[in-house]
Amino acid sequence: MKATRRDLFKFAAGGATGLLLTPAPWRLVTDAALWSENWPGIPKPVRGELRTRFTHCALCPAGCAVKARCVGDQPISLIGLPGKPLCAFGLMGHQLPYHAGRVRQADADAVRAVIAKRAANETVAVLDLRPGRTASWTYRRAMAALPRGVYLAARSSVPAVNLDAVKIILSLGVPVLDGWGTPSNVQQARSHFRLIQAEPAESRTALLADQWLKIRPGTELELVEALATGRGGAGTGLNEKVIASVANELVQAGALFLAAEESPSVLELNRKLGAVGKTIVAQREAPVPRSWKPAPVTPINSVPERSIGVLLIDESAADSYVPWSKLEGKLAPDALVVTFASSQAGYGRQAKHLLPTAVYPESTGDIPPAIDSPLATFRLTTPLVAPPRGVVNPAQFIGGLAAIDAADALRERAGAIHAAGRGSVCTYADGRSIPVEDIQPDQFWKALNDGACWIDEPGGKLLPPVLRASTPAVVALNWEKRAARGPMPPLVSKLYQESNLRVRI
Amino acid sequence: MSARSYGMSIDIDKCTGCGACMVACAVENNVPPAPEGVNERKGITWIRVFRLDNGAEGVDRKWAFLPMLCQQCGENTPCVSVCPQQAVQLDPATGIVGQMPERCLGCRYCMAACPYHARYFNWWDPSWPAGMEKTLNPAVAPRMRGVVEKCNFCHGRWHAAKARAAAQGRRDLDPADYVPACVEACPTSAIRFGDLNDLENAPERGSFRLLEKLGTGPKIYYQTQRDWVREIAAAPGGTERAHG
Amino acid sequence: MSHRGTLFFLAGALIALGAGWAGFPRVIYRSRPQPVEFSHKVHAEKAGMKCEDCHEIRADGSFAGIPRREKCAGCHEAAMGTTLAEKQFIDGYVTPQREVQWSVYARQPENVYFSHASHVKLAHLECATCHGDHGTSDSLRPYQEDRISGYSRDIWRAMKMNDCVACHRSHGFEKSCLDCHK
Amino acid sequence: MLMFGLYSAGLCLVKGLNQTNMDNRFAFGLWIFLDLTVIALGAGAFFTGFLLYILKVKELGAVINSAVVIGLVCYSGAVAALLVDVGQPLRFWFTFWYPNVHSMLTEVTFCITCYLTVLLIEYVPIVLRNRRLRQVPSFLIFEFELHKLVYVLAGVGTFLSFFHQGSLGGLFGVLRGHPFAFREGLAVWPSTFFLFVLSAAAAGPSFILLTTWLVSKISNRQLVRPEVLPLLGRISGMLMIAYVLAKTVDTLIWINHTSPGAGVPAWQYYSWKPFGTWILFAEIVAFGLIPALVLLTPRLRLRSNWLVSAAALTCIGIALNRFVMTLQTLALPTLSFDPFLSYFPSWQETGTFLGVVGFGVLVYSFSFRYLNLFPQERDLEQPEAAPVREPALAGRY
Repeated sequence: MKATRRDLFKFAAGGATGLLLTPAPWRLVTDAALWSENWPGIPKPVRGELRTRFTHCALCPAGCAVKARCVGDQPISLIGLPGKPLCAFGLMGHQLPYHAGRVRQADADAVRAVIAKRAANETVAVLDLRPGRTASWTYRRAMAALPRGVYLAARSSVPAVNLDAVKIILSLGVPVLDGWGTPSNVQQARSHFRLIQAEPAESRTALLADQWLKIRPGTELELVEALATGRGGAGTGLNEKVIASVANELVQAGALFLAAEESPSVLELNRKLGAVGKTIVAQREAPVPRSWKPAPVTPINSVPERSIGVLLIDESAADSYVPWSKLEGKLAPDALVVTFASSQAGYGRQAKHLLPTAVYPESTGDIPPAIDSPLATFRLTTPLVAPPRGVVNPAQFIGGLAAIDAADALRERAGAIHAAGRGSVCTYADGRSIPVEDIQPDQFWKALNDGACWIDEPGGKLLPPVLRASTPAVVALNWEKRAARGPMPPLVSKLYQESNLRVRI
Repeated sequence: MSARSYGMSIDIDKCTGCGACMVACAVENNVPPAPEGVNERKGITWIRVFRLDNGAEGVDRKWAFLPMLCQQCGENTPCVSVCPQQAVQLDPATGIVGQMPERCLGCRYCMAACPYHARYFNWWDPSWPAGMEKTLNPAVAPRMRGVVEKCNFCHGRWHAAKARAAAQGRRDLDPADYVPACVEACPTSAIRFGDLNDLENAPERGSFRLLEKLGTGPKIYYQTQRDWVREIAAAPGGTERAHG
Repeated sequence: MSHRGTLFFLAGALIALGAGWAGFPRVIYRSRPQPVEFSHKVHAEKAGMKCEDCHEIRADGSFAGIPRREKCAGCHEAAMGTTLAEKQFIDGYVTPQREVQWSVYARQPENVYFSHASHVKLAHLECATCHGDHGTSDSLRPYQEDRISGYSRDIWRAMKMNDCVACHRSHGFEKSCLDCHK
Repeated sequence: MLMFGLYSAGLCLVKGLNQTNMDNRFAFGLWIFLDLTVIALGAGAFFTGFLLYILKVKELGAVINSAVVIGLVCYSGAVAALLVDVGQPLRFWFTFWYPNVHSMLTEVTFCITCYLTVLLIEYVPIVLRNRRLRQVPSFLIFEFELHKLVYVLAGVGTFLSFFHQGSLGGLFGVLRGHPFAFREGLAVWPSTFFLFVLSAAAAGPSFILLTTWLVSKISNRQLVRPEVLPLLGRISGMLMIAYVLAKTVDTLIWINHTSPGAGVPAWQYYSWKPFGTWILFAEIVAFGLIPALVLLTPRLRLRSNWLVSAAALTCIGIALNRFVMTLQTLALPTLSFDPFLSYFPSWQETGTFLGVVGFGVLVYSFSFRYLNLFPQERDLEQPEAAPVREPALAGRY
């Protein structure tokens, strides 16, 4: 006999009923829901033992102490020390290595060969965007060793500001409260200085300043002239009364500091108002080995036009930059420009070769004393994660050009500091501060690597800085400008994109 | 273990709008960076700093920054009662309003219910740049697409603190054991956190709460010496002053 | 006619029942053997070790879980016994310094926060309370994973949320989801 | 249209809801608004059933089948849209497994699912009247049995839909966080609960009236006896007037008491363009009172164009009310420093909904073609039905 269609229906019906009495359908429904908990694309955080490690933040010259919470060896979050907090960007530092726009590969050897060939009979110049590091010394030694080496620093003179003495600050567009100096210092000093911000844009510093002079773009220097001479200033868009009152305030204030991008007239006014030597003092550097023979710091303006054959730019740590227009003229027609950077955003556009560098917190190096620290300091950035293969260490690369082995430069300098026997070393793990003469050189070195800071002893009077008034306008990088010029940690989207908190200026 | 009622007191005058709290929060709680072209309306920021101004022009113009997070409403909490499947809970032991992503249906009714817009929906699959998932915090589970999430006072830290205490044989937590990421990160310590039942954490005189009149009993208290700030912050219903 | 109908109906029902009860569990779970043969029994009895000797709770209250290679190598740097399993382990992992890729039977979902510390140190639970006789088993059974949800079958045996809730409830510890979820 | 709908819905399901223009402020968008509207309009099904079977208003037998189909179409459509709307459709059953009894949404989900099944069962006899199926004896018996049930069903259906229509209103009435929507409760439900029931009941008949009229125009056949439509109109009118009164009272209480109690003077809501007070006026008077009066005036009611336009106004009025409750509620800022936002649906959203509409039209027109939606039609001995032209019907919503 043959099954009719109706029988099939019945069969199916029976099947359905039967199936309902088994776990299968219910389990499938449950599993589908569970699957939605970890369907593809949801990462699983790595579990492991939590450890704490210390280093210094290399994102800006403040070089804040960093306490890293790590799973195994991988940092998962950064935090400052008690009373010495990190800024928003420092808190994201550990994500910088994973920035999407990062350059990873380049044929360093080929570039080295080319440079070596040209270095024989052409002028080689190094542009250092964060002077005062041990790496900077390596550059200067290398340039001294090369037949025609020139060492250019973004800032020809690095003055320090004695915030304790400051009573009033007139800032010409300098992000005093947002990426300038050491956050904790500025925070503490803020209570006893008055801040007048002259800036066209509605920056955070402008918002938080005691007074905001909303001047027309590019009229900073006109304002300075007006303040100095008591005449003019109409171009700034401010009325005379305001300018006069500000000028008056500046004169009245016992100790003031005029923050601005380097320019002759600003320095002049600073001298005139008596800031120099009182609040603007000479930056002190940590001792260096006597054997190091550095090339002098050449102001960019005094470099002859079209003279540079090979220009090497170290962008790996940049606090400020020289506008390309200022550099272009100095280059020989067929000049070779090589930049050391982690992304194309900076000089990468103009350079012929871009050699990828490690980024914080992969990089090993030291941070020069912050602009608001009149005392010499020595702080290492010890890498928290291993840099990817194929990155170049600029100091060792450039040192290599002059047959200088810079691999141990940091340790040599630490040795020199220890030999000088001044100052003390503060270790972060236990918060203790030990005079240098009380510990052995290798202990000193170990302490520095495990997270410690060497600070010179306060003694000695603050010397007035050596100021050269002949450098081009160097642009200080506030966080907005940094975001535009270099890679930023992916999570800055929270600040710039997913909220109205910060706006790119 | 005594029942606690965790809350915050935020000094608006101390806030400099640096955004450290927002970043620290995202790092701690595995909030992914924004996908392409996301704006502030679809982004996820458990704590968000708003910029207020007094609406005046020229020299009289004044600004203030106001950190905004889940207000952890303690009385007839709007989001708890509306959730159709108990994915939102007011924990009686801690007073924390919890959100259970693995239970959430994604109906977004709770978001409509929240007067503070402190709840965020995962419009996208969570995604981090290649390699960055190594930096995720193991104490917090990444959320999947299509669910709602919000501030829970860094509950992962609460768990960790409990475990640490348990390892030492303690059932109860000391105040120092448990501090949310934003509080820890705030450079000016404008945000203070603690058990509102403890006297030292009792809100100061003159502190106010946002939209108090709604009767939702928020546990985030704000202080300011500036009258115009208080006036704006405390006033409900958008005023013409509000700018996008 | 109607007879035949019922016949067909029953046939369908029976087949479905069979498939659902017998066939389905085989299909839904993916089964894989553990990389190394390991006997808790031997370690517990011969070596007289206790659970916490290898599965320790760290000072910060987190649970170390399955010991890493170094820990095993502490004793098994060289062969202690004559078993093939040990030899394979030493040759395969200790000498070449490879980590063993164990599959964790009791691995809870990512959104669960389970503190061994509070259950062992405060509530004084025996390991066996949740892990059963695992500590005295002589061999490791193959690890079974749900093909769809990707979770271990053992969670479904003894460590479902309901099991946790039941116990918490009976001790009056049931406060909120966030007690155990993250 | 259906294809396009499926495509957009697919996008939303596969790529996630980032395909929509909804955001953290506009957690609800086009879909919820239209779901509410559609369900309100679908209410005709339960209310006609209620009148016919419980109150024994025999004349309505003429449209009951059509009403049921419309109800089915509206509800199934709404549910489909909802499944796309939620972020995790796979977890829909959590609501039944771990229900939160305090949530209006739970109530809605339960009632709607149950009522959908009821509608399906009510739909079966209509299907069974199909001539070809009638040849199967066992189906005939089944249908007969079912017929005894129909009163029960009507009762249950009425009960269920009464509740979820209400809960839908409750959805927003309970939003303490939005003083604009928040209403004090009678018993456990906010006033909007009852307002929604009433308005839905009022709009339902009007919508049936509209569709019947539309279908008869398109298929140019007389489907029901001439007195049926005015009757529907009258019912709708009476309910509408009741609704308008209730709504007015509620609004007054809200303006003078509820809203100020929450710290917001009511005028503030209407200080945001484009939502001026005109919207309140339109909702209550232009699209509430006026049509109600028209429907209640016998002379006007008997003129088909007056009747129809009044019915149309009623439906629009209800839609407007739902729009205000959903979207305006979310658009209005609650904190003083957050902005007034506006929202426009993305094509995926619109597409998905058009798909739902298309599905509805399809089901309805097929039922019309093959099933006997209007029993009186045959008594009015009309020629055999001509196949309905799809697009012509498409403009129904």
